[in-house]
Amino acid sequence: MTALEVDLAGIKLRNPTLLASGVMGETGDSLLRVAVAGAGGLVTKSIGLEPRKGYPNPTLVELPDGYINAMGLPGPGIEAFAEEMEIATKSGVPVIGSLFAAIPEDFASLAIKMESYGAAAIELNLSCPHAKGYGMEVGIDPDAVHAIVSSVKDAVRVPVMAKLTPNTHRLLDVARAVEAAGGDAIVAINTVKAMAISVEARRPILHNTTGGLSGPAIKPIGLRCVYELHEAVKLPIVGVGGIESSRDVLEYMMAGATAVQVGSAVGRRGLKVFREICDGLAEHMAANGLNRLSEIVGAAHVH
Amino acid sequence: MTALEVDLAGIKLRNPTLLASGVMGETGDSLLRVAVAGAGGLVTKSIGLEPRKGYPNPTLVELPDGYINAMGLPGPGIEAFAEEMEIATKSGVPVIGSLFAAIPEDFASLAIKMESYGAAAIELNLSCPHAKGYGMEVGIDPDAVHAIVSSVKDAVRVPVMAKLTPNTHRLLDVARAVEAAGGDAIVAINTVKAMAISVEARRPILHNTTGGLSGPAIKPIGLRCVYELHEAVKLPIVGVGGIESSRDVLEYMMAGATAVQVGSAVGRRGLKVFREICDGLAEHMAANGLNRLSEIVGAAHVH
Amino acid sequence: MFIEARITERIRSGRGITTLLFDRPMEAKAGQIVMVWIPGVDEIPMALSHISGVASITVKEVGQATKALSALNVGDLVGLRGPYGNSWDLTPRRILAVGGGVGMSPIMTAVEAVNDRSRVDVAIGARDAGEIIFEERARKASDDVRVSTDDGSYGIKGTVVSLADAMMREKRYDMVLGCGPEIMNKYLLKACNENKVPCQLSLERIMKCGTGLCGSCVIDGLRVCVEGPIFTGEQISRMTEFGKCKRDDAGLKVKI
Amino acid sequence: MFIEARITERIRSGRGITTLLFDRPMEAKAGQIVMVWIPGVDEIPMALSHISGVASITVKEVGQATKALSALNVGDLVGLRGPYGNSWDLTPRRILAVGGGVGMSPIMTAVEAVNDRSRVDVAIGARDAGEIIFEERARKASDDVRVSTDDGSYGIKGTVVSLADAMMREKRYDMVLGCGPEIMNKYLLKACNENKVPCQLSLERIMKCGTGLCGSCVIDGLRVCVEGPIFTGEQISRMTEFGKCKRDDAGLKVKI
Ligand SMILES: Cc1cc2nc3c(=O)[nH]c(=O)nc-3n(C[C@H](O)[C@H](O)[C@H](O)COP(=O)(O)OP(=O)(O)OC[C@H]3O[C@@H](n4cnc5c(N)ncnc54)[C@H](O)[C@@H]3O)c2cc1C
Ligand SMILES: Cc1cc2nc3c(=O)[nH]c(=O)nc-3n(C[C@H](O)[C@H](O)[C@H](O)COP(=O)(O)OP(=O)(O)OC[C@H]3O[C@@H](n4cnc5c(N)ncnc54)[C@H](O)[C@@H]3O)c2cc1C
Ligand SMILES: Cc1cc2nc3c(=O)[nH]c(=O)nc-3n(C[C@H](O)[C@H](O)[C@H](O)COP(=O)(O)O)c2cc1C
Ligand SMILES: Cc1cc2nc3c(=O)[nH]c(=O)nc-3n(C[C@H](O)[C@H](O)[C@H](O)COP(=O)(O)O)c2cc1C
Ligand code: FES
Ligand code: FES
Repeated sequence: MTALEVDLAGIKLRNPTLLASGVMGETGDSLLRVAVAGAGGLVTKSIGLEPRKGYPNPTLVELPDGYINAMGLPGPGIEAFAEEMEIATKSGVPVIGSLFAAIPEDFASLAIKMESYGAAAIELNLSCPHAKGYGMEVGIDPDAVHAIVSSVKDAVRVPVMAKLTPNTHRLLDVARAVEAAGGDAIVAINTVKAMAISVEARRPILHNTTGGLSGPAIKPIGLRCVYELHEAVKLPIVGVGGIESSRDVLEYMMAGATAVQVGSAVGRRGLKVFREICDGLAEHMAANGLNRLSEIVGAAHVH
Repeated sequence: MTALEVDLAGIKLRNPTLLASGVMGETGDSLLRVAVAGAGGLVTKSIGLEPRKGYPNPTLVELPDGYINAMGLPGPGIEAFAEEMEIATKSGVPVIGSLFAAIPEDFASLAIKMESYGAAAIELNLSCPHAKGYGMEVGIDPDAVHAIVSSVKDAVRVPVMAKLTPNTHRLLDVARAVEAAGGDAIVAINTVKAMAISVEARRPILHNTTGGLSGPAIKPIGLRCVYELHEAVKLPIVGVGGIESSRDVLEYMMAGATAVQVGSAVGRRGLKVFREICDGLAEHMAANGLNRLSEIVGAAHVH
Repeated sequence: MFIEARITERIRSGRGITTLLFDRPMEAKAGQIVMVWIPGVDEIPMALSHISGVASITVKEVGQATKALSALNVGDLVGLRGPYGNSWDLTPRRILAVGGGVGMSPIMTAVEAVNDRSRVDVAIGARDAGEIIFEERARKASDDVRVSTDDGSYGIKGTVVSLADAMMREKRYDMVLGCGPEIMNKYLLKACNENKVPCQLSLERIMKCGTGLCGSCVIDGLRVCVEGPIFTGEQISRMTEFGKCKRDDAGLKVKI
Repeated sequence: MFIEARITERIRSGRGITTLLFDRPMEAKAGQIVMVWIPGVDEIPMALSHISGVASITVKEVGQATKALSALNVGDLVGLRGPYGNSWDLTPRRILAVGGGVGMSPIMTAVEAVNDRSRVDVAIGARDAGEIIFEERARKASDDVRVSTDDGSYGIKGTVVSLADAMMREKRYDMVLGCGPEIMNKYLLKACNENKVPCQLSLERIMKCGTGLCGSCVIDGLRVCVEGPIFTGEQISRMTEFGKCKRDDAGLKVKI
């Protein structure tokens, strides 16, 4: 076991940095490039049953400390995605298939396909804040989440991770539902519902009016969610939200994350961010005499 | 009516910038200073029945794009606050009394006292994300909110405003409950639940572990809430969250705010922020041929 | 960063081709692009056609967004994000710059950035005389500017690739810069390979985020908005998708 | 901004008074303060006692937090926020700097910042010899350093205010700087008024946020963390609370 290796719900990762869903995750070739850049694992764009164009532009607003996006879950659909997975799985690092759907049955049939394409795990997007009928519209209801996780667990053998939304006061109830339904890990957080307005144009900038806030602006929110989740459930947690440096990763791991995902930083810092984070983690481990990263998971819980 | 004057639920404000609750609002003298600095109105620190020391330090974390605070609602209690209100009400601008309590009866008796001290309105803090038993713990439940607003409305004659939390998916249900209970305005948003961790110390920085994120980091979240509230209720809305410039105010007003509150910017920009905002608003009005600010309220709703 | 800009000048550059100048400058390098928001309509990628002093774009009308953009008047508002992407490498000594139609837009900023009339020659091509743009601007910045049209209505009759090919046979160049329809780029690359002149070509794909996140603009995994829009001949030669297929809005491959 | 710093040196400056040097410098001006986090214990305001090169604080043990801080060892961690507040105005020509006990900490940075031995005199006072600090440092930076103790165990017997008063009668000063317990500040202000010398005094109140938000540190509506910690004699003369009362953690007035 090399120093940075972590075990996430039975999946071996060479390092704890996964590519977050929705970022460079729509095509096999771009996923490959992220693996070459050093990511420990790859999460695909959230894939649905049918091809979807997503929302018309503008789909993204750039802010000093993050982005607001309302892509609208564009994607080629599960059938066409076979080809992309064939390429992505050549990367040698685990590819986690992210899925969106409205009902348990659709999640299950998507998951079966994803597993057959060679996905190392399934990530259920129960948290997109801007796609009507999908994402957080189902992910705020513990019962609905329980039904989805159960049916996907029945359908596949690979680990099933549920990606949760911070846009609710019921985060911990939802996480407990994932645990009760046999889910293997929690991913937190998806973006925070937000918007931007152009004063001169006197209108919202995003075509969809509202979207999801990501990047450094939401790191304190993601950290809080991971910290609270670590006390509420026993499942491993994947921390996401505003991670741009090894220090951010250490904060998330000390809050309780076993691994992390990096999204916006790919745009803000470039693909080199994976390698920079890993170098920083290795340095921190050496400086602090750590043998494995797992030693610090949850270390900030000091009651 | 001067150009910047606005009418908020019957309260005349010389300009739309109110001091947000919890900032320089614990003593009469400091409230006075904010009025001299140019604020259109003053909201007091949230006051409870008894004196409270608040949480031990650290109670605040400074971030590049905001703060996380967990003051723990310190304050002298409603009896001793009489003296501070006597001074604050000399300012010549409306003083809005912010209150926290756990049950409707306590809110009502606090409100009666506040009104007798000369408060121009009551603001109910239904949204503090870090005080056990208060704030958002009651403010996420439409029924509880309905009961509180009703009982305060029965108790006082001044306008009653409810300050809501973004830490829930039920924001609009809660706002509708305020409207149904006869509330006069909605204030949005209070801080977003968040935390910060020290990697070197391996522990949360705030004594209370979690706190509330404020400042520019949350502006896109506040804007979204105000925008959605404007479509959900007819009540006037007071926009709060990350406001630091006249442009921010214009965005909030176009989203649907009748007036705004400024909190963190008092620390980040200094007290001069009120005058700078007002100068910027006057300039925008001149450049765009606006006679009253009310013309732009909700202007970004362009379906 | 997102900025709101107003149009200060609107120039008819050619038939259906409009140059819009903005009220604010942009710190950009030759060849870089911006995302242009036309409020209420769309947001589309555009090369900057002026970078020093004022910023401008030059728009060819092809569909709804470009038509709406071209119809904007002085004083009207657009949103701008960027500049995004890489820029031309202008260090090689003798440069031949080749622009097809509105592809002259990022080519022109390169020619002006070289800032040495004798170091850069220009080949301008289009289907017909109406679509030839920036000839005057080019003549101010280069000693040797030649023009071709497919139908011979102006300049030499033939494609701009044949013109560039002839110039490469006639003179020695250390680098070719090219921008135009993908089919033009494809043949230009071939001509450069035959003449053993290295090249840089500016490519196009569907752009949504502009910042390297969404992946909609990839060619063989390379993002036009980050690793591009300008790619070297070697990079392009290794691409399996160039000249053959592109991705649609859903990320599905479609034939070019 | 919040930073994590480690202690590189720990100096016993006096009885129950410890100077802690940190592994990172701070861009600060003489008289400014920091919020010092002692993980697991508390976060408390401290004046910086060194600002050029390394940063340091000098802590007097009075309660739980200051005791825990004083007990930290080299290599131990603290969190630092700041610097906050205003700084001494050191433009007046002839300055008398007056420090009582650990109040010498921000006084010492002022004396060193003047950087002209002949322009600044120093009066150091404490209850007894054990609490006299920074005498050596002061002698390196000033031509005229005098010491007093209340019990006469070292230097002149008497309060530092009597000492300062004597110095003002003896020499002409354009400004007095003072820092010490509020009762000392009160009498120092009186002495300055009698001698018609303007003064600046560094004051203390309960600090929580340090950034001008919470209002816990106000004296008559002025925030010690923003408008202070240093106030002019004129400002202080207008205060109703100075020397009389302060606010507790709940914001209630308590007598001093
Ligand atoms: C890097 C880059 C630089 C460009 N520079 C210029 C320029 O300087 N001047 C200019 O006139 N045009 C430029 N374009 C092309 C321009 O963006 C398209 O013509 C425009 O988006 C078409 O929009 P429409 O609504 O008018 O047409 P539509 O009818 O919507 O589309 C026409 C064609 O344009 C392409 N297109 C549509 N939307 C997009 C999009 N979001 N991103 C990329 N392509 C799209 C598609 O291939 C489509 O088939 C550039 C494109 C890219 C990618
Ligand atoms: C602007 C400023 C600069 C200071 N500089 C120094 C310095 O350079 N060296 C030094 O030794 N001390 C300094 N102090 C005083 C120091 O902050 C207190 O001695 C310390 O906070 C006491 O904490 P404790 O837990 O040890 O004692 P406690 O037993 O908790 O308190 C003792 C007394 O200290 C005061 N105090 C407690 N907490 C705070 C707080 N958060 N903010 C302000 N006062 C508090 C109260 O008056 C209290 O009665 C400064 C204070 C201020 C306001
Ligand atoms: C452009 C963009 C597209 C995204 N698409 C998806 C998606 O399809 N599915 C999903 O679960 N999350 C999606 N996300 C959310 C990210 O995976 C991540 O949870 C969020 O951005 C926070 O992490 P970050 O701050 O590192 O970006 C998207 C984020 C961005 C910025
Ligand atoms: C230090 C601090 C203390 C606060 N105390 C209160 C409070 O007592 N009651 C309340 O309703 N809101 C309180 N708030 C929230 C603010 O009123 C405001 O809703 C929030 O900070 C967002 O606005 P801003 O970004 O302008 O700060 C506090 C905020 C801060 C930063
Ligand atoms: S447009 Fe290039 S990655 Fe999104
Ligand atoms: S400590 Fe000064 S305002 Fe908070």
